[in-house]
Amino acid sequence: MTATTPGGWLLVLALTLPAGAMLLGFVAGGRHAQRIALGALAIWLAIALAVALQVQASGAPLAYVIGGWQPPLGMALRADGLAAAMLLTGAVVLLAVALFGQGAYDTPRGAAETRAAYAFWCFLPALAAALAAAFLGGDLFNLFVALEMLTFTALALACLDGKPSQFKSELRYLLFALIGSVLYLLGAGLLYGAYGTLDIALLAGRTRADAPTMVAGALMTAGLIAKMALFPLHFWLPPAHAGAPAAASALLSGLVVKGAFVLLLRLWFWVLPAPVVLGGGTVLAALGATAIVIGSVVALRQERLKLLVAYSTVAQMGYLFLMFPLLAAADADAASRAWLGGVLQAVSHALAKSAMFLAAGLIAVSLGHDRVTSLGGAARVMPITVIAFALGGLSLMGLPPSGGFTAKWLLLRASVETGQWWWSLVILTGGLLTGGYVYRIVAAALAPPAPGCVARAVPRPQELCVLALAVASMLLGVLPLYALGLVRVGAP
Amino acid sequence: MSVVIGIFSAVCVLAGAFFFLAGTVGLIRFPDTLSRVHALTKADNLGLGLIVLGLLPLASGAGVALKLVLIWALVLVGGATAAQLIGAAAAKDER
Amino acid sequence: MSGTDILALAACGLVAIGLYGVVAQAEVLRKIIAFNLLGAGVFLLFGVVARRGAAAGLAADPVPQAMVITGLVVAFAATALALVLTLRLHQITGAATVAEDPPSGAAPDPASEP
Amino acid sequence: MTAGLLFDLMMALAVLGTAAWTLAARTQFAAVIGFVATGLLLSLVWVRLGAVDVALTEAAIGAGATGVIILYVVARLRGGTAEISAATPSRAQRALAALLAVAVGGVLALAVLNLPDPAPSLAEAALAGSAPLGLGNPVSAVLMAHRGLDTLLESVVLVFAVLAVWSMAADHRWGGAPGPVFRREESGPLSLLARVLPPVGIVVGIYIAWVGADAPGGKFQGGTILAAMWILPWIAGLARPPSITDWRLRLMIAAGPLTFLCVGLAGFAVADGFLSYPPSFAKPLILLIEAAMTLSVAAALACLIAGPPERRLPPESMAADRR
Repeated sequence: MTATTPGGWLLVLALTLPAGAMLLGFVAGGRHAQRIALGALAIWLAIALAVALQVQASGAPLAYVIGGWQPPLGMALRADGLAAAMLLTGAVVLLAVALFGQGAYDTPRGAAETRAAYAFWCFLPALAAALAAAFLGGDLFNLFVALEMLTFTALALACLDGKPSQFKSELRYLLFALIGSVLYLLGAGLLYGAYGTLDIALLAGRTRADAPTMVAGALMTAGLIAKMALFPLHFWLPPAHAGAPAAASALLSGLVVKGAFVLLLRLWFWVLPAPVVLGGGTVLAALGATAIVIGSVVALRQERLKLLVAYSTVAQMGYLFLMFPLLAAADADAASRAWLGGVLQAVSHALAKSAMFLAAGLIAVSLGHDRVTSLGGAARVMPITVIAFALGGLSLMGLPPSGGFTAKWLLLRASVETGQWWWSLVILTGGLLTGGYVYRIVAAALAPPAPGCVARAVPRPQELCVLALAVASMLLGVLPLYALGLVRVGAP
Repeated sequence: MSVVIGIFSAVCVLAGAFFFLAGTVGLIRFPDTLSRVHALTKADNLGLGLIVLGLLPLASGAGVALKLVLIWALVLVGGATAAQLIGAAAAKDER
Repeated sequence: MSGTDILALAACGLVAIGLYGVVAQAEVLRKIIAFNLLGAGVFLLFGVVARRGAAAGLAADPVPQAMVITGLVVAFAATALALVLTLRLHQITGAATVAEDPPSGAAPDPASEP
Repeated sequence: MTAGLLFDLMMALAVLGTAAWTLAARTQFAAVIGFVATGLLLSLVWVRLGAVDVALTEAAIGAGATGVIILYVVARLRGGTAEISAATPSRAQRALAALLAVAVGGVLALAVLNLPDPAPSLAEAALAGSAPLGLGNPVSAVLMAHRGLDTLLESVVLVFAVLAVWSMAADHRWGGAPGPVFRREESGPLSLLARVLPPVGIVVGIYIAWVGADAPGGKFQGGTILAAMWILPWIAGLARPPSITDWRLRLMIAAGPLTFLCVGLAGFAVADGFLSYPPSFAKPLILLIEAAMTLSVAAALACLIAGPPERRLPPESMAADRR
């Protein structure tokens, strides 16, 4: 029995406000769309903050029963610590990217509406609505619709430039994403056939380890990891993310892949029965470990800055899967640490990676190219951007005092405590390799400019947006521990 | 009375089904586009007409009967137009 | 074996056929058609689930039916999007597949972007 | 009983046969025909499954509208044989794909045949839940009330899709009307159909949307017919579609979800909260949403079928150019 909690209406607002803003912007167009999007995203951040505070204060998940129709017939929105933390992360990144995007997608007063600007300002609130639906949704079919909202938005943002070279990798991405959604839906159908409901809270603890449930779990997992680009289904991601315009890459790598991640957590730790989680978690973690090593090594060898950052996403997503076998362990303390570490990794990667993609975009604009070997002089023209890139890199490496450090430290500790020490080797190796490719970029950017290199200055407000994201990913590491307790509210 | 209606309906629907079958055989067996379209539209329009005719006495009211006739009319208009367009395209290809 | 079971097996067969087509065919357009066959199989499975849940005088459980109607519309929108992208790709580059380009074109040049 | 079983077996074999033929078809055109045939057979299967609402939607959207857009793209793709044969997977790869497909299908069959008996069902709850809303069709009640959030988000997804399709346009064509330019045909069968059919078709479309409250039908099925009636005069060159920057077209596309959203939020003030309807006003409010949604589904589907603008300039400036 789900009951609407005090403050549950905030969840409705978190979903309807960006959706309504998108629709209004769609109708009004041009300059209005831009103002509506900026206003809505600012309010959305306030709502996300209110949700997080409410969850933190009450120590229990928020819930809202839609239309008063109880599940299983009706549906509920729910916000536990995971949802609240991801919602807040999404709001911060989206607002920063929106402010950043004012540089490239501004529609001055009196100017005619242009294609790229209109699409950008409509799809920012659209992405906010899609993320809210994915994080707050309490029904597996409703989450399918949320996944498709994410797919459409991501695709349109990636094609924003209208560059012919981009269409092929985006089409490949779309095919992957659509097949992933369909496999997910297939599993959801089986679950409905077996249990007569798709409400996550009702399914929790009720599922049996029988054939329909196992097959449904396998199909849904396959679909979701295709969307998350887990090794060996990763090869669509780097060209699709690297080829998109910087603002879009930041959103794709930072946020869109996290939508599928939250669904995967819901599936594994709420819906599937414990024996399946115990066995399957190790397989997922092994794939994740492979992704960490291969993604980092390939990133190390990239010649183009944006492709390097995109391969780094493949590697960093791998860390998220290390929590699966640790959470299933018997040691409750260690499992709780793994949960916190995994979710923190998702949050800190979202902040750091979006900062790094935006920084890479600014560097490419300034130098007119993004070849790793000739970044010389970048640090002189735009020190703030290079610092932001380096700070993001520190978080990816897992050096203190960054959010990435806390996340990786918690995962490391949990892996030793549960006796699965081999994962800690992977974490350390990944950190070293990450250090390698981040150092490569920063060293190249600090080098003196090559003769004949003309670097343009970039707008200061854009640089500050990037820095804000990078600093946020650092601040995560110095947050007092009770603030991190948010993530533990309603944890499995 | 109801027996007569039942026999009438069954005969009409069976005859309609036969025309559909004939039209489909024509679609598969005839050599070129024009004669295929010819076989298909003629036979199917007549077949559907017979089926509708057979179902009319069984309709529960005037509204349902009207809908049945409307379905036949719409298929007739759509089929005729499509046949014309396909025929024109085929003739253009031959030239 | 009941009629619903037979249709359930048809749904599984349709999923298998669609999956094969999506993986093994080269042209994007055929992949999109196969994706739709795959989707049809998935929806049919929902239909079987709905039929099995027939109760209270209803021929089928209305909840999975409503899900299929929603799903069909979403699948149509996805197909339209994929087709537009296919057409634009073809108009600009002449390509009809999403196979990897030769190495020269593999690394898109992001230099020209804002 | 055995006759029904035999019929189901035949339908299953026919569906699988046309689907396999679709994959094996030599030309893309033939593949589309195979796909549409599969879809039409499937809508018969849906009737067998007792889901007439879905059968209508499958015929209108799954087979009909989807078939039309695929066909429309097939007609415009040319050549690329060398590239296709280079990209075609090798025999070993195809064998592997077949193995994967058979494995997934087999495992799926195992799962489906092991679903619990008696099956869990929400039929009773849905039936009980649709009576207070005054809706005789429980599928409509589930769509509009119990799972209203799905339908709301889905209508928003349609707007996303239209915008995404438009945003694939070339920059200099922004502001044009959706789709390519069709030559005006003064006479001929298409032109005649485009003049004769819409009045009847519009009535049929509205009827199907209207009847959805109590019988099979509804906004998606009716909206698809309306979209077809709108597109027909475009294709015949008899009517010009509006420019994509025209706010009236945009409002038409967004009206459904906006109305749904407003009624949903009004529930906070006049009923039990978001997406709940006041008991005495439930049916009129649902009909209001359905009406707006029918309009929006029709406009969105028409725009999705037409595709991004391919005319150089909007109609007004084209006329100005000529002068």
